[in-house]
Amino acid sequence: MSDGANVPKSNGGGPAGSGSAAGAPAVPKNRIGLTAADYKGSKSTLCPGCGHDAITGSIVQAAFELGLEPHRVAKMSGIGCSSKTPAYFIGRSHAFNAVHGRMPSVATGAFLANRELTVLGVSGDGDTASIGLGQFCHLVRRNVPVAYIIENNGVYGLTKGQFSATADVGSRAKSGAVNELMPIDLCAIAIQLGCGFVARSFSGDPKQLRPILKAALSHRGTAVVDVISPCVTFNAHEGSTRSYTAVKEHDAPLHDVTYVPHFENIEVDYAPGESREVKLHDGSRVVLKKLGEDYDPYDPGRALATLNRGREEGKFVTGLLYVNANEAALDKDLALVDAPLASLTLEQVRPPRAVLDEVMAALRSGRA
Amino acid sequence: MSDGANVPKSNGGGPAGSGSAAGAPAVPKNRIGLTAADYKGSKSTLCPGCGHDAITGSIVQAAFELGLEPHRVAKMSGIGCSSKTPAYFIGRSHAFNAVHGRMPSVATGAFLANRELTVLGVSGDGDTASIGLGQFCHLVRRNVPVAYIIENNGVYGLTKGQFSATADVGSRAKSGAVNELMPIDLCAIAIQLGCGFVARSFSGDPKQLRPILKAALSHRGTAVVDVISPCVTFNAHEGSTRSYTAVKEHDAPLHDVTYVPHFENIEVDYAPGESREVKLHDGSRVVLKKLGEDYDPYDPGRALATLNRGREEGKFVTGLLYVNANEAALDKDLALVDAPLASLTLEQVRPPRAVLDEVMAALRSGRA
Amino acid sequence: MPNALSHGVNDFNVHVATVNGSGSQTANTTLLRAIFQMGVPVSGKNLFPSNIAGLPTWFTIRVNEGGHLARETRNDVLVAMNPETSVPDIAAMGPGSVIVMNQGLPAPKAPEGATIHTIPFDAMAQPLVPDAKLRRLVVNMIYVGVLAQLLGIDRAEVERALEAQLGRKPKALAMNRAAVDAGFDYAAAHLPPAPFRVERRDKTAGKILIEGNQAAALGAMFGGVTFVSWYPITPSSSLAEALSGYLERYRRDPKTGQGTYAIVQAEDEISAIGMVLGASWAGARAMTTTSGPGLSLMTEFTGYAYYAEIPAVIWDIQRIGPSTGLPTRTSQADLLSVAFLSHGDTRQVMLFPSSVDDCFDYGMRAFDLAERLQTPVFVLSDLDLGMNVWMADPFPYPDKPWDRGKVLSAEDLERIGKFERYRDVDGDGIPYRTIPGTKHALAAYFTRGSGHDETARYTESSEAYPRVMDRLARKWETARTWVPKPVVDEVPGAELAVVAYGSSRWAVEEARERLLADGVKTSSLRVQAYPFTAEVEAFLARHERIYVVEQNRDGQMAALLRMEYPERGARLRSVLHYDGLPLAASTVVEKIRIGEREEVGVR
Amino acid sequence: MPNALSHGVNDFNVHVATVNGSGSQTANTTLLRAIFQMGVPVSGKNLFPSNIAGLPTWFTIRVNEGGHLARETRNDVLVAMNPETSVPDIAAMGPGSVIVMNQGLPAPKAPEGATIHTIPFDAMAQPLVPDAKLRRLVVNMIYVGVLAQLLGIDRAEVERALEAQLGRKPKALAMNRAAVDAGFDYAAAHLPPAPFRVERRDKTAGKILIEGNQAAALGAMFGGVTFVSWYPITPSSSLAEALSGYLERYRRDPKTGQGTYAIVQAEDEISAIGMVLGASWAGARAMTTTSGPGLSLMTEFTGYAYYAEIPAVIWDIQRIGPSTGLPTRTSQADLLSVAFLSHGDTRQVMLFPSSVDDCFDYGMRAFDLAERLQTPVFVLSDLDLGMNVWMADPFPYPDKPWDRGKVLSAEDLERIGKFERYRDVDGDGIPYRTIPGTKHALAAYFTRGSGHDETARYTESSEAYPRVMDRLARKWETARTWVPKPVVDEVPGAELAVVAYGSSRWAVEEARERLLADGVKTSSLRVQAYPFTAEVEAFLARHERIYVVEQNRDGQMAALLRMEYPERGARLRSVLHYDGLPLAASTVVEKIRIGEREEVGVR
Ligand SMILES: Cc1ncc(C[n+]2csc(CCOP(=O)(O)OP(=O)(O)O)c2C)c(N)n1
Ligand SMILES: Cc1ncc(C[n+]2csc(CCOP(=O)(O)OP(=O)(O)O)c2C)c(N)n1
Ligand code: SF4
Ligand code: SF4
Ligand SMILES: [Mg+2]
Ligand SMILES: [Mg+2]
Repeated sequence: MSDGANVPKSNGGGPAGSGSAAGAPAVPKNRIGLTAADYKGSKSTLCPGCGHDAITGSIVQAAFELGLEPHRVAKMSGIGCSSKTPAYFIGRSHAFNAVHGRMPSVATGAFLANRELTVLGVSGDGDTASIGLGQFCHLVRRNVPVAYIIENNGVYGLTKGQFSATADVGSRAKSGAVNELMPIDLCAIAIQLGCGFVARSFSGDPKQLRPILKAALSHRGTAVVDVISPCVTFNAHEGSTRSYTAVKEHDAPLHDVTYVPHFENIEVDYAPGESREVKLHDGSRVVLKKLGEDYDPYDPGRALATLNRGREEGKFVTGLLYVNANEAALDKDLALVDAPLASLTLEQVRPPRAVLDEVMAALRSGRA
Repeated sequence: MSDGANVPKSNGGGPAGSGSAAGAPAVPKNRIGLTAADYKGSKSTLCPGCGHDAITGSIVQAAFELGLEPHRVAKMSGIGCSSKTPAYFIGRSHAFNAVHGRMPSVATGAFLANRELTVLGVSGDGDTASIGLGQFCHLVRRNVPVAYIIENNGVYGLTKGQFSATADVGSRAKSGAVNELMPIDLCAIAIQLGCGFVARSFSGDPKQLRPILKAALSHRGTAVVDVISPCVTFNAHEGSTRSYTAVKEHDAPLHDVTYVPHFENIEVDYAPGESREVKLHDGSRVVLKKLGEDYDPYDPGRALATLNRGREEGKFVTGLLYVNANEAALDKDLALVDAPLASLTLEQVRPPRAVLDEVMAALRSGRA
Repeated sequence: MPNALSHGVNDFNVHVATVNGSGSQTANTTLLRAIFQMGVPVSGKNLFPSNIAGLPTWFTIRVNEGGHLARETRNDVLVAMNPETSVPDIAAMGPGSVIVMNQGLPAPKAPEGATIHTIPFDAMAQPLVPDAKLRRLVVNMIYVGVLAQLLGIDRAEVERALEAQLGRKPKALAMNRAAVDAGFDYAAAHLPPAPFRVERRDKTAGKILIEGNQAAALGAMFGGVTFVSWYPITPSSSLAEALSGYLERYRRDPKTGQGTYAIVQAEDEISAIGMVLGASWAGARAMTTTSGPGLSLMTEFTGYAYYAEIPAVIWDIQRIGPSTGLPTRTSQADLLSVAFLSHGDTRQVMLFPSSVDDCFDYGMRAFDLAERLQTPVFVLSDLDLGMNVWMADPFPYPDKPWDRGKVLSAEDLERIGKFERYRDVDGDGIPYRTIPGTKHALAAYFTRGSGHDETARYTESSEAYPRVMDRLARKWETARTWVPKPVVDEVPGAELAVVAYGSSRWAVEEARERLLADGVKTSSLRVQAYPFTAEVEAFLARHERIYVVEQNRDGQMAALLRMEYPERGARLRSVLHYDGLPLAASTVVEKIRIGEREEVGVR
Repeated sequence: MPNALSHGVNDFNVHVATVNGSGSQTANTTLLRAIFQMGVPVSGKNLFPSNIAGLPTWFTIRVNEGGHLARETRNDVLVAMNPETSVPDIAAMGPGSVIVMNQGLPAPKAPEGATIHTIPFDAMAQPLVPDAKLRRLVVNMIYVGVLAQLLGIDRAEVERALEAQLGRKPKALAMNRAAVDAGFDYAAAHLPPAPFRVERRDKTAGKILIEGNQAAALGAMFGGVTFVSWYPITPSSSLAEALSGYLERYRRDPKTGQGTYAIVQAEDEISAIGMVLGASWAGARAMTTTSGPGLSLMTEFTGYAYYAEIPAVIWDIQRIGPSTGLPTRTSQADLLSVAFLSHGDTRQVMLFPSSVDDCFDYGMRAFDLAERLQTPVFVLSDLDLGMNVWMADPFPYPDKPWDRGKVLSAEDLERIGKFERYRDVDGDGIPYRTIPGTKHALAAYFTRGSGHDETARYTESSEAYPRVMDRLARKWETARTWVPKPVVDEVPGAELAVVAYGSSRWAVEEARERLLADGVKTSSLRVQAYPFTAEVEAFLARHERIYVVEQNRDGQMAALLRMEYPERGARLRSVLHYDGLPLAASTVVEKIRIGEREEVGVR
């Protein structure tokens, strides 16, 4: 389904379509017959108004619209307010709330154990850019298929508002301290490391965020989605550069983003030259409609330059920054069997007696 | 002294100049009266022909020519063949051979304890790009004044030749395994993180390496020097992209580099347009003589593009890649007293009785 | 088990149940301080969730003229403000208790013999504060007035306590004052006085109220700390943040803006301890503060520091582990982990502060110890001690200079003419060190975790290595004589002995009083450090039946004692408490009684 | 102390001193294998430096018909090829010894009663190999010929051993064969036979020679490992690399090129264990292998795994610690660190393989245990066991299927209709788990280190937490009954008992024989796992004087035993060895004798 509309539409043709008979309005179902409610989790315990809750909402909607099978989704996270959120969406999926900053390694292991899983990682800026920077970079380098969402508020929410490594220069903490250090731009780092899908969005812009999430979930490789997500409690005072209003004001979208899933045949009609189309691994497409300058998401140099210029100008450049679907993912590099490793039977993984005999003979004779 | 010549010259005017009286040739001394031998360390235990030993030689020479005071130098390293080398140079300096990958944090602490120290960090590609990537990035982000030398051979030498995270794609290990993953370009990462001095060189090119080392030691901020340094034992076979010959062949210097120290008044004569000059914090200069295309070392976008293009073309782009001497170093950010913290007396650091009384009164009344 | 000592006047417990992030902190502090100002000893236990806003939170104020400051589990007065917990909160109250409940909250049948006052807090707040958001915060101040009136807390003292907190924000002050007044007036008009009363005494004159982490921060400042690196983690962040505040205020020259310290928020705990080691090695007085997960991350580096002999002070504000654990629940479960932190034959020095006074004192002394011993010193505090407010005498100004241990200056080197970094010159296992920057040809040496001989040269010699290890063992014996000795209370005729440490001290002291009142005499030992000093062994040798009280599941102190004193191991019995809430005397009494009953059975 | 059993025929020690990186490995293996092929038990100890090339290295070949494979400290034959160490190496030889020395090496006065043969190795090599670089490597092969002739080693067996190694490189084979021949011929012409001789026996028929790490790798493969993540570190890298080799060969379909396993070289040990936990959680059989520093880095994650109950197998090939330590020196000093790895009340399961057979067996069994217990299982091997070559019977093909523990499938869930991740359904403390991807509405649960209740829901409840902790304690008691039991040798009339574990086994067995020969009877216990099983306590209870032999400074096993069995703590005495070289029987005998002498003094 396309993302033009805010209201989710069903796959069409199913028993409960958006155009169902008048009377009791049927709850919309997706292509596997689930409702949006089926993608919810338990009640959030975050602060009312927290940007992270808005992202949760977009994740729920994206998963619903994509028709993800909950049992095939693995929700991975680190530690922080952001990393708590997997409890609040897709309650029917397994989740792994790891130790602080080390979710990437856990996600890597989980994916390799079962390459049929859709791995959805949620982290914070502290979790990823501070303690977790090394693991994050190595996840990207290995191109592990994970939709890696950073809920980026520039502070450590859960420990009460200290600066993280993505805090903007000159930003003032609630305690009064001023940040002197340059922020780490995780999108730029990911691009430099060869990441094949890099996007930035804003928790307050579900129209942009949702298609980006869907595209990230369709990309077979590491997909980094850095979502600016205001912390209303510790980074929304005067001097904050990440309050809802500050971000809203400085949000500079590169394009309008529309996601077209592989299972729908939808034409997005834009005049030629007005838009670009990006093809993803599973056959789905992203249509980017020009806003101002034409932006080529296949050009890493352009992406880096755009990000760096944005930072200098105090802007949050959002949109699909860079895409490259040509790199093999880690499971291909390792030449894994098709079936999930987790599903192999003893017969498949214990070599026969002849092998042991062969090895013993070699150890007896000293012949390699 | 300039780097045009290979033979070190004294500061001039001293008792033992290069032009000393005929007869017994006097050993050249530097501006503080030490000879090059005074900058040596104990005998190397690395493999004969190891690139790291060549870098050690260049460090000895650079330190000698700069006239560094050995007691003011702190040699920091991680773990690896490369990280062993501080034992082989400037034997009269304190050294700290830390745990694997965590030298940056130790160097940060040492510098803050004594901001008068010249901190010279030596690491390997495994030590920095694999286990140490997070700490490396955060050192750069904090702009800790450290001349950070990476002795980059694409493998773990000390543990016998496994790939490191800087191994080139398609490179073949001695064991036969082929590396599928993209190398991490530490220079590019440093530039993206705002590092104010980033250079790449080759252990086999002391004429280029030496002035770069001197410049790095004169830069007040993190100076990253990535030195391609062949491992003759584990990365010099067929299929290696980092053997001496392979590197020599693919070395693509951006410019000829000459270092002019602040304590010498030397004119470097190049026709206008032929060279660029870079001023460093202590008044010394680096003169970059054009080779082919003009290269602007003040342009980070250009630097990134150049590196990324080089990688695609299988070249090692060497030279002073990027420089920016305007960022405040960490001690300025923290507004430290001028005297080294390590030198403060009890009177300077224990507040007087009145302060305790004031605090106690507040705790009694509950008044903040 | 009902609390025998709770008799109403200056001896009761107030339990306040609110919603996290609703600003009840100011209200509770106002109450606590007002009581304190009336001369009556008081303590507060904050039982808060790991959450920024929205989850249930509790605060218990213990009023105790006898000066008992441990947690008391029996609540006499309840303030129920949280609809999510009001049913169980109220149901848990016993006969004779008084319950102040916000109107409209779900409530169970009133517990037998309890008095319930249902109060229209929201309606009362309405006219005071038009803004709904602000009103939520001010509602809490109304219960302060209600309680104060009910419990006989002086209105002037409440005013004073409020003013002390909000004096610099006149608008907020006025609003809150109005709320307090509304509460007072309402209670005066509608409610009978409670059977629990605060009466003026003079037992708090001159005293202070302070949290352990704050005390530790003060100690560090007066101990001359020059370098701090840390990574945020509950419940240790408040130590670093208090220290940062004090240093900013008292160690930065207002004219030049320059400070005599560096404080760095690291990117993680590996980096924090790495910076501390680098700074300490280069001559700074360096420390970090953390809690369980951070401690685990410091494992490799602190093992390195043991072997390379680098001083470091590490505060571990213990919380429930393992892993992310329950960050707002207290614990004493890191002893075994710290004692052997890092692979190989590593032994780490630990201090166990039991009071805010200790926190202040060890805040300084840990540096002296670390620098004299040239090794990491771990100070094991906990959430209860570190983040709750405790009453204490004002801290004494340090009467001794610092002791930076065996550091050789250029002049020393010139005089001695020789320097070997790892030679045991004095026979105490502790070598001499030099600081980078020392201008002398002999000063430099090479620091490494790998094998070294006495001259700090690399070696793999099978003779040099055991020599190093034996010297480190000798140093450990020296440490044994330098660390704080235990506090012993030997009671003639006592059949039982009780061993405790850290924040368990208070419950144990109170429990011993209760046991004594029942005719059970006990001697006691409060361990203040590891390695154990000779006094510990002597105490164990003197007693046949020894209860070791601790807040963990595995009896970690008992385990260490058994390892160290195999001859006495069989005398030790464990009293364990590990539900994450601070230890109460009743738990100690009860478990010792059970133990004694079993003892009788055995005999 | 001279070795009483050393009598010349099939019982002596050859010590070879060369330069690291000079290719002596092939030479020494040829010698060792030739002896082995003659039916005489033999072992090799590689005493190598932490260096790639240039530093001194030694290799000791022990020929022992009696089958004693531990290190023997007294050397009977020396091959001195390294000018840097020849003086001390030669000086250390005793009367009756035979020394083969390269001509031109510095040498001390010949030790009394020793025979020195000075041999012009370099000159002999010259005509064989024109290339100087290659020649350096071939020189070593000449001493093989010389020694073989001196010691009566069959020329054909030397040939065969050489061919087995170099058969696939005909040019190298020819060159080396010529060198061996030159050595043989030279010795035959110039040297008298040595008093140390190898005579054919049939004690090695059918046996294999293998390193512990290789055996562990084989075990893991036959145990059905599907996921490995590791980070290079000596002495554990060879386990991962052997495993990688075997998997590549036997678990990858040659047609499709696809493998039934994933092996990832991580960026550090934190990542390695993180991947292992993720993979195991998602259903793989997952393991890692490391040594001290890496172990320290895994602290936080393994504590998490204990609490979140995730299986994991961690091989710790112990080397000298702490920190970077001496990576090529052996040690048994990680016990205390592992037992309490991670903050909080954490207890980790340990296995102690003592032979290459155990390495193979535990290579499989550790998975079963970890998955059945849903907890990390640490296998504590060491450098001596892992990287030295040992003789053994061929490993038996596993006769049992794997046991993956309590995993519920979609069908199970359908049948049961209920799933609570952390409920103790069976009373053994071990709950049921599900694997992500299980297609059932009940399957999903939330894994976290933070507080959870039986349903895996987040809670900070002070009732739920102790319930979880008590269940984990119950699981620990279950583990006690599932881990390998100790091996007990109860000798009637023995006054002494000896406790040992891991690679110390061999020196202890030999020491007990020697003591017995002296009329001292001993019983023995070989601990194979922690937690200790009931048999351990029973053994301690039966014996009054117990020597605990271990390769560390702090008596770590004794410490664990004292903690666990306070009633027996006082019976334990420590025999400690910690110079980094493998333990020898003579050390054990000597230290027990000293202990006994002191005992007599005491009595
Ligand atoms: C090893 C470790 N160190 C510190 C902590 C404490 N801690 C919990 S969350 C957090 C920061 C989270 O920041 P971020 O990832 O930005 O998440 P946010 O709360 O802002 O969403 C920290 C430091 C921890 N749990 N573990
Ligand atoms: C925590 C830890 N893990 C692993 C090791 C083993 N180790 C020693 S050096 C090294 C790699 C060094 O590689 P690099 O930095 O590239 O140095 P090189 O030897 O190539 O110069 C490793 C993995 C260690 N010492 N500590
Ligand atoms: S503290 Fe900030 S990040 Fe955390 S829940 Fe509240 S608003 Fe969100
Ligand atoms: S192994 Fe490689 S890196 Fe190490 S010393 Fe030898 S040549 Fe140098
Ligand atoms: Mg954040
Ligand atoms: Mg390297």
